[in-house]
Amino acid sequence: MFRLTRDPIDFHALTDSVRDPHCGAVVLFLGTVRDLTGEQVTVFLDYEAYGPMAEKKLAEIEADVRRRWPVGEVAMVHRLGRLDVGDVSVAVAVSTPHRGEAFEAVRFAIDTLKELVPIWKKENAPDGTGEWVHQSAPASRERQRPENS
Amino acid sequence: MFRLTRDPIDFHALTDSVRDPHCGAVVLFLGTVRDLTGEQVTVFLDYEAYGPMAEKKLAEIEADVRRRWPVGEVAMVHRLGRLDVGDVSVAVAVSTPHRGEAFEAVRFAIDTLKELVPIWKKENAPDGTGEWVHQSAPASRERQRPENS
Amino acid sequence: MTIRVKLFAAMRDLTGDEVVEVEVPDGATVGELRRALGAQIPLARSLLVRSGVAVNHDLVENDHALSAGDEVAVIPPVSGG
Amino acid sequence: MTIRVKLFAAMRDLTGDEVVEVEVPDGATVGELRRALGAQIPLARSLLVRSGVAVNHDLVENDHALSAGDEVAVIPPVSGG
Repeated sequence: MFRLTRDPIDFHALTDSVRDPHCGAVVLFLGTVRDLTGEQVTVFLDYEAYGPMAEKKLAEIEADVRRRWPVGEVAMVHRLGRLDVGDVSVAVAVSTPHRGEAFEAVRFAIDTLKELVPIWKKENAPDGTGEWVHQSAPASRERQRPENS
Repeated sequence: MFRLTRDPIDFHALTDSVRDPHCGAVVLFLGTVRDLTGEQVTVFLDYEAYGPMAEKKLAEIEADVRRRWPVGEVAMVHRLGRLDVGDVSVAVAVSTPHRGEAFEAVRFAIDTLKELVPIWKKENAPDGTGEWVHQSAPASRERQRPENS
Repeated sequence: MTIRVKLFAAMRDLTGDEVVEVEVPDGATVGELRRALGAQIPLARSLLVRSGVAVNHDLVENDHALSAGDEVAVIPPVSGG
Repeated sequence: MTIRVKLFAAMRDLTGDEVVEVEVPDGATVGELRRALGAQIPLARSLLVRSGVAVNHDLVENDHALSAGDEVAVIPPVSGG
């Protein structure tokens, strides 16, 4: 299951939705809006997506996860629009028979989502300025300044 | 925070309890009772602990996690007593500034909990027989038969 | 042929438009589209160099040949998550 | 001295008791306690070999010297999680 939404993410329901009697492990990842990105104070973020392409890429990631791990259920939700500090921007939950698989599958899903899904965030500072985040590669992004999650 | 409890684990509250505006990442792990362990059908489990020592070891794991990663919050709860298929036996949640740290910290916490904390489970089969699980080493345990999570 | 190109994030803010129409020869490649777009919107050139181009919801290389009716979008480096 | 040894899981089921009292010389080591326990409860020997011994809530080696009043427990291979 995957979804783009402008509403708050119900990550409790998401966690429940992946539970499965054949699966001994559930892993949930939440990305939340931090008050600081590097030195920059963030007051709120705007997220926008290229919707049809984002949904296609999320479907591909879900299929990839199911191909690579013996997943019971996998669920990914990304929020769009204005988010305040503390809000959940993305949630990924997976159930698998054993715990190693669940950690690997969720890590793969969130890493791939951040790399491939056409979603962009604008960081809005206290002085009223806003800046789209467009680092050119994950590696240089990590070096230049920390991500929000 | 860590706790042993005979009540159902409120993992939603646990997830909320670790959220932190300085932390962009939350990872939650749930271990749940599977209907099958290897070829063996499980109808219910009994968990028992050596309480004071288990709490000491959980405190040591929490301190270790805080020493090794820039954790906002860490929470670990293990349930004791009779658990049915689908019940959550253990929950670990961590928040950190960045996601890699959160995955590593939760993985470390659950792996170390399973290795060091004096808790034992008895698998009860449909024929009424019950067997304490006492594999002698994590390595051979993995080989001999899969764990429940 | 006229290709309607969707723009997002800073690329859209630079141009002020969610869609720009770009005139290219029939059967033009994505590389030719990039050059036409850069000529039409000089301000967008430096971000365009760092951006991908998606045709019908998949990123494609510069030698990909376009057809009238393709859904085309410029994809600046993404920052979801 | 008399050492009260706590038993758990299969070790407790083998003996039927949550605590057994074992008589050892003053200053005896954990290794000596293991031998005394194995002599007292022959059925427990094979699990005892695979178990740890905790003194005051930490696992200790066989050369650890016991004191009267220590809290001692046999720790079979754990299976929490």
